Amino acid sequence: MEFALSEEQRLFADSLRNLLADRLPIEALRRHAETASGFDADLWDSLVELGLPGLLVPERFGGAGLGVLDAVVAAEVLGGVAAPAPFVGSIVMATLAFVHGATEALQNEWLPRIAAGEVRFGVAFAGLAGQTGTAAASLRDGRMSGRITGAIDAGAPTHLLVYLADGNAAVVAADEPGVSRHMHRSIDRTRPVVDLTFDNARAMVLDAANAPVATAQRVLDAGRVVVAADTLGAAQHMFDHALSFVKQRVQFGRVIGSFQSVKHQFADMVTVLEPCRAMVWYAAYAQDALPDEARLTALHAKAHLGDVGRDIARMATEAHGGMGFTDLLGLHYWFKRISFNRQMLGGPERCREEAAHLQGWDLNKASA
Amino acid sequence: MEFALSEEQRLFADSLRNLLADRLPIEALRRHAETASGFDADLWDSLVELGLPGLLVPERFGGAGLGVLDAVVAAEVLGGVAAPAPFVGSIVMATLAFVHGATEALQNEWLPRIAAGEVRFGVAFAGLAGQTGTAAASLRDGRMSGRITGAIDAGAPTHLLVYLADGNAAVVAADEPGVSRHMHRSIDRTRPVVDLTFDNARAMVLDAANAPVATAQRVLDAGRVVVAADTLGAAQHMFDHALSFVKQRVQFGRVIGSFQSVKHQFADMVTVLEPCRAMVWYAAYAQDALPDEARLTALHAKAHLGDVGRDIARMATEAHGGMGFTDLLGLHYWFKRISFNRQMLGGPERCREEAAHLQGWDLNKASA
Amino acid sequence: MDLSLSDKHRALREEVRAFIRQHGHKSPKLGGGRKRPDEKALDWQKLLVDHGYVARTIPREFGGYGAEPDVMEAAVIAAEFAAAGVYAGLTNQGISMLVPTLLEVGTDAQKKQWIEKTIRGDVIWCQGYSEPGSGSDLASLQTRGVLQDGHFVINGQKIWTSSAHYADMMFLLCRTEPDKPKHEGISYLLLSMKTPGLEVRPLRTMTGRAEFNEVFFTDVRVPEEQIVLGRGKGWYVANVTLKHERSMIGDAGKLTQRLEQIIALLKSTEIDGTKLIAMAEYRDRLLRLQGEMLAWKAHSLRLLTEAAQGIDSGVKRMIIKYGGTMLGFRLASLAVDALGAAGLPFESQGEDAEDDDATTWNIDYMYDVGLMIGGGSNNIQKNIISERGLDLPREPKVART
Amino acid sequence: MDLSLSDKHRALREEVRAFIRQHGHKSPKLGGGRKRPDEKALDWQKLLVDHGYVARTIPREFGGYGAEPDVMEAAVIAAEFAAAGVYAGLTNQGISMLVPTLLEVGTDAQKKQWIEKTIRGDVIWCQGYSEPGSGSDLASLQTRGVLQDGHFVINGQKIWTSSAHYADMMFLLCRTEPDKPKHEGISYLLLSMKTPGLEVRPLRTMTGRAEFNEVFFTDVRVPEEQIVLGRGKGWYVANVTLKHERSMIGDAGKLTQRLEQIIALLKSTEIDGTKLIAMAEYRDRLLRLQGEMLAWKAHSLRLLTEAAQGIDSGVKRMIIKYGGTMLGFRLASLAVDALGAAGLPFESQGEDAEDDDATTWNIDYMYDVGLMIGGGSNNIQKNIISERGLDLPREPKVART
Repeated sequence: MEFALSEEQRLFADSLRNLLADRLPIEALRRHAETASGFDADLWDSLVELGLPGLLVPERFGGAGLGVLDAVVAAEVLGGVAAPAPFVGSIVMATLAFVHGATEALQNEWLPRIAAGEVRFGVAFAGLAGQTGTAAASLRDGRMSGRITGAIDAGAPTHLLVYLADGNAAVVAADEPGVSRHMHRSIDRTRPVVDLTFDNARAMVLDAANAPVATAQRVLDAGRVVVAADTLGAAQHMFDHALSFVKQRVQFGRVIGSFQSVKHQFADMVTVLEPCRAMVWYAAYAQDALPDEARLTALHAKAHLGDVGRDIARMATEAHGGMGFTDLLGLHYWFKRISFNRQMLGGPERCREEAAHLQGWDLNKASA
Repeated sequence: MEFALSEEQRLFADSLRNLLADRLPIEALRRHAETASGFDADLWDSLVELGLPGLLVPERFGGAGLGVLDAVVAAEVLGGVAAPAPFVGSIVMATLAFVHGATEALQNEWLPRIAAGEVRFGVAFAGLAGQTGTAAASLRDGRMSGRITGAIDAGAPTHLLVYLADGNAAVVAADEPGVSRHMHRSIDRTRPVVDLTFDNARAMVLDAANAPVATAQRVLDAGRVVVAADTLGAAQHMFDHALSFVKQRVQFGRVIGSFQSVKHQFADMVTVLEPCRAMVWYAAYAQDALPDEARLTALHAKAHLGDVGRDIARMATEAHGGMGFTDLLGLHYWFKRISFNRQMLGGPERCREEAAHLQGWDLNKASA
Repeated sequence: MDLSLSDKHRALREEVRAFIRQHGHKSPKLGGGRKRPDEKALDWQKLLVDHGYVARTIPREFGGYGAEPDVMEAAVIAAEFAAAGVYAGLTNQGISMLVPTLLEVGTDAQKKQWIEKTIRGDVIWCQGYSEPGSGSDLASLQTRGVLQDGHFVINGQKIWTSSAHYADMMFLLCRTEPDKPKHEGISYLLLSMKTPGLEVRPLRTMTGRAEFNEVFFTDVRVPEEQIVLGRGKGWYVANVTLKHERSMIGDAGKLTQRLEQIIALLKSTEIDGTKLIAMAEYRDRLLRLQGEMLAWKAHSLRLLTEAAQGIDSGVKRMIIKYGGTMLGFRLASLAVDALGAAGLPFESQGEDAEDDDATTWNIDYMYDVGLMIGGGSNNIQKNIISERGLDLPREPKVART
Repeated sequence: MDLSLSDKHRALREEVRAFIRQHGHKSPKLGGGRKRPDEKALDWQKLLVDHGYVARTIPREFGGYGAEPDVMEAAVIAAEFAAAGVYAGLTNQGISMLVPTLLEVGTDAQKKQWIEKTIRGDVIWCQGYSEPGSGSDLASLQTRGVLQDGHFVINGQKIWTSSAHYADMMFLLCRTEPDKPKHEGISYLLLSMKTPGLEVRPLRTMTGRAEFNEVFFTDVRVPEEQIVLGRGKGWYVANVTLKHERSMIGDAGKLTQRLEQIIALLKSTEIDGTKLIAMAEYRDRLLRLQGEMLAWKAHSLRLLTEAAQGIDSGVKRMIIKYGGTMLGFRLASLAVDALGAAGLPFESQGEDAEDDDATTWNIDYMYDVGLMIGGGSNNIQKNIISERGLDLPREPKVART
C-alpha cells in the first residue's frame, strides 16, 4: 500500500512547472487576457514538445499511456500558474472519449493525432454536465443541429466533441460548414466560454458500444476530477502567495503575520486545503483503479474543491489587504480561475445532487 | 413607527428578572435537576402572584390581555435564568388554543382558570409540529386513543392539550382514567420530555370553527416564536457569562480577552446574536399585528435561533476553557436548554422546509 | 412596538409621493456607473435640495433646508424614493463626510464657501486618506506637508481615492508635524484637484474597472488657511468625519433588494430542465439567507428607532459594517452560483456604463471581497466591535526586543 | 500510488485473521465506559502482547514483541481488529505516553521496572499535568515539589486526570526549581497513587459523568530516584511524551464509523411520515460531511504512507487534531438533529456502563465541545499549525507597562 505520487510523477510535475514558470510570467498572463482565448500557440507547441497532449493516449497509439492521476498532477501545475491551455477538455476528456467510447478504427485514426498535438478539441455537453445555459443539440443521419452554450477549450479548437443528452457523442470539424462558434471572454481571462451553433453540420459519431450514458459519465467524471485538481493548484498558489505576503508586510509596527487573527485564518485555510490534495489523488486513482468508487469520489472532489477553492480565494485575497483587490499583483487571475472552475461541468450544488441520486438519496417532493 | 419595547414591557421584564434572580440561584437549578420535572411549586406560585399565567388571557377573562410580544419578553427572561416553569406550552400555547380555537362558552370556562394559575397544560402534537418520535392519536366520540412522544410542559400538568394531525384539538384531564404519562428527564434538566398514552380516555374537544389546521398552526407558530425567545435569553446569558470570564481570566501573563482571536470570536458572536433580538420581536409582533407575515417570520425565527443558539452555546463554552466543560459553573444548564429548544416544535431543518412550502418552493423529486 | 407611521410622517409621505408624481420624470436613471453627475442629475439634485429631500437638516444659511433632525423623516423619504425607483440624490464623500465635518469643526468662512456648492453638486470632493504603506494602520500615513511662506507644500502618494479622476476638490490627511507622535502629527487640508504638481492615475481592481485612483503629490502648494481646525488636529477631524460616514455598507434595503433578485434568478434559471428553486442546495441556501435577512431587517428597524430616540446604539450599530459585508458577499455568492456557467461571460463596460446582469453580479461578488478589505477591513471591524463595543482590552503594546 | 498490500503485509493480514478466528471469542466488548480493565480484558491484552498485536515494536527485554517499526503493519492489524469488531487492546496514557517516554529518556532500571507491567495492563497510569490555574498555559503550573531528605515533598492540585480514580501510578509534572524560568523549573516524577497525602476527587463534566478527576497533594513524599531524566528536565520530558501521544482525535476510522451510523439514522428516522434522508437540509448536510470525510480519509492514507516512508509530515500532521475535532463535532451535531425531539431523553448510566444511542450521541456531541477545549484547545492548535507548521511569527512578547 503506497498512497503517494511516484518519483516519476514528481519529476514530471517539476519539469512541467519549470517549463511554465519560464513561459508564463505575469506579463504573459496580462497579454493573454486581451484575447482571452485560452490558447497560446507558442505555449501549446512547448507542451506538445513535452508530450502533454499524449499523456492519456495509450502507448500503442503514440502516447504516454498514463492515467487520470498523472493528469491531475499536471492539472495542479497548470492551475498553479493559471495556464491558458486547452487541457481538461482537449487533452483529457477528448482522449478518454476515444479510449473508452470509440471503435479500434476510430482510435487508430484519432488518438495518434491527439498525441502528436495536431488536433485540439472543444468539448460541449447537451445535458448531463449539469451546467446552466442552453443545451439543445440533436444528431440525425450524421448531421448535427442545435445550440449549446458554455463549451470548454473551444477558444481555438480544430474539432468539437459534442455529447448529447443520451450520452452519444460526435466529432465535428471546427471549420465545417454549418458550425458557428461565438467566443466570450470569461470572468477567467485564461479560459473562454464558447457558444456553439450547429446547422445540419456534418458529424462523425463515436461508437460507445452499448453504454453511451455510462461512457459519457466516465469521461465527464474524469474531467471533473481534473478541474478539481486545477482549482487545487490555483488555490495553493493563492495560499502560498498570501503566506509570504503576511510574513513581510508590516502594519502597526508588526509583521501582520504575527497577529493571532491572521495566523488563525491561515491555520483554517491550510486545515481545509491540504486534505484536498489527497482527495483529488484518490478520486483520480479511482477513475482508473476503483470503478465502484469512481463516480462518487469524482462528484465529491468537484464539489468539495469548488467550495474550498472559493473560501481560499477569498481569504487569501483578504490577507493581502488592499493590494489583493487591485490589479497590480495580478492575484485575481487565480481568484477568477477558481470561480470559473466552480461553475464548469456542474457546480457543487449539482454535483452533490448527483451524488445523492447515485446513492438513492432522492428527495421527497414536499416534506412539509 | 416605533420598533422597540415599551416602558411597561421593560419594567415587566425587570420585575420578572428580579423575581427569578432571587428564586433561582444555581443551587436551585442543581436541586431541580434531580427530579427535572420542569415544574417547581413554589416558583409557580410566585409566577402566579406576578400574574404570568394570565399574560395572554383577555382582560374580560381575568387576564392581562397582552400579546405574543409580551410573551417573548417574558420568555427571554425565563431562558436567561433557565427557569423550570411550564411557560411556552401551558401559559402561551394552551391560552391561545382557547383564545383562537374555542367557543365563548369554553373560553368562559377555562380562560379564567388559566389566568388564576389553577390549571396547567401539557401540550402534545400528533403531527404538524414536525418533531421526530411517535405521534399517533385519534379522537372518536369524545374519546382519545393513541400514543404521542415528546409532549412539552407535561412534567406536572393538571390537563393535557392534544392537537391531532387534522388540526383539531382536545383537552384531557391528566388524572383521567385511560391516560398515562411517562416522563423522561431530558438532556435539559430544566424541562422534561413526556410520552403520553391514551386508551379511550374522555376528552373535551375544542371547537376551532372551520379552520382547524390554520388555528393549530397559529398556536404552533406562537409557540415557536416563544421558544426562539427562550433560546435568545439562554444564549445571551452564556455570551454575557463568557464575556466577563475572559475579562478576568489570565493565561500567558495576559487577560485572555486581550488575545485577538478571542476578541474576534466575541465579535463574531455578537454580530450574529444581537440581530436575533429584533428578529424575535418582529416575529412576535407579526403574530398579533401582521397576519400575512406571521407564519414565515415564526418559522424563520425558530430555525435561525436554533442555529445561532447552537453556535453561541459552543463558542461561549469554549471561551471558558476547561471550566466551561465541567459541571462546576453550571453553564451547561443553558447549553442544554438551547439544545432542547432546537429540537422541540420542529428543528431548523423542518421549519425552513415549511417556510419553503409556504412560499411554493417545493423540490423536484430527483434533480439529477 | 408600532410599525405604523405617525400622522406627521404619514403627511410627509403623502407630500413626497405628490412630489414624485409631479417631478419623478425628471429623475436620472438609478445606478449606472460612478461618473461625474451630468446636467440632468444636477438639476434633479437642486430640486431635491430646494424641497428638503436631501440636505434636509443643514441650516438654511449654508444652503440647506433647515429642518429639525428626524431620522424617521429621512427614512420615510428614502423609502418613497426607493419604492418609486427614482434617484434619491447624490451620495458622494463630499456630501456624506466633508459637509457634516465642516458643520461640526469648520470655520464659518469654510462653511459658507463649501457647503452649499457641495450639497447642490456643483463641487465634487474626493478623500485623500489611505496610502500604499498605511492600509489598516491609517495613522501611520507618510505624505508630508511642510509649511513654507504661507503654504503647506505636499509631497507623497495617496491610494483608493475613488472619485479623484473627476473631483474638483480633495480633503486630505498629511503629516505636518513629523516630530510629534503619529496621531498628533497629522493635519486635515482642503485643496483643489487642479493644484499644480498633483497627478491622478487610475487604479484598476480585480473587477477589471478603475473604481479607484492613485494620487501623486509633487511640491503641491496648499494655502495655509485651507486647513481645518488647525495643525496636528487632522486625526481628530478625520474621526469626526468617520463618525458621520453613512454606512452604505450593510444597508438592509439594498440587501433585501439583492435577495429579491436572487429569488427571481432561482425561479427563472434551469439545469437540464429543473428550476434551481426546486434543487435542494440552492433553495436551502436561499432559505438560510432569507432567515438572516429577516433578522437583519428587523435589526435595522431597531437601530432606526433608537436613532430617532437619540439613543446611542453602541455595539448594535458597530456590527453593521462587518455583518452586512459578509451577508452581502454570501448573497452575491449565491447569485453567481445560480448564474453558473451561463454567467461566466464577462465584459465590463467600464465604470461609467451599464453592465449585463451576470457581469454586474460578478462585479458585486468581487467588490464585496474588496469591502472586506477596504474601508476598515474585517479584522479592523472586529477589533472595533470587541474593543469599543464589548470593552475587551486593546491589543497590548509589543515589547521592542 | 497503489492501494493494494505488499505480500509481507498480506501475509500478516492472513495471520491476524487466523488469530481472530481462533481467539476472537475471548475479546472483551468494545467501548463500554472507561473503567479499570477486568480479568477478561487483561487476559486478552496479554494474549495480544504475546502475539505482538500490541506493543509490537517494544524490545523483548522490556516485555514487548521486538519487531521492527512498520506503521503499515500497525495499520493492517488495526484494520483487521476493527473489521472483526474485536477489542484491539488497552489504550491508556501509560501505554500511549509513559512507555514511549521511558524508552526514550528513562533509566534502564525504570524501563525494567515499569514497561512490561504497563503494556500487559497490570499497572495503570494517570497523567498529572493540568492545573486549575494553568489550562492552555501548562508551563505555568504551580504544584510544588521540595526536596527533603531524599524525597520530593509535593503540595498542590491537578485537574483533568482522567483515570486517577482507578490508576496505580501517576506521571507528574511539578515545580521543583521555583527560582528558574518557568520552563526550566519543572520536574517529571513517577509516584504511586497510594502515597499518603494524595486525594482523588471525581470531576463531573457537562455530560453528567465524572470522566475526569481532581487530585490534591498534601505533603506527598516521592523518593528522589523516581524522577525521570533529572531536576528541571520535566518540560523536556513532557514534550517527548506529547510527541508520542497518538492522536486518537481526528482518527479517520472512527469518524467514518460515525458517518455510517448517521446515514443509518437518517434512513430510519421519520418526521410526519417522511424519512429524514428525503428531507433536503438533513440530506445536504450529510452530503457535505460525506465529501469532507472522503478528503479526510484520503489525507490519513497519505499520512500513513509518509509515516511508513519515515517522512515528517509537518503541517499535514499538525492539522489533524483541530480539523478532526471540528469534523467530529459537526458529525455529532447532525446525529443529534436527526434524533431530534425523540433523542432528548437523557439518562447516562455513568462512565462505567453502556448508554442508549441517543444518550451516547448527546455525550459525543458535548464531549467534542470538550475536545475543542481540553487537550490543547482549538486556539492553541491553531497557534501550533500557524507557527510550527507555517512558520508564522510567534505572538510577540507583551510590553510590561
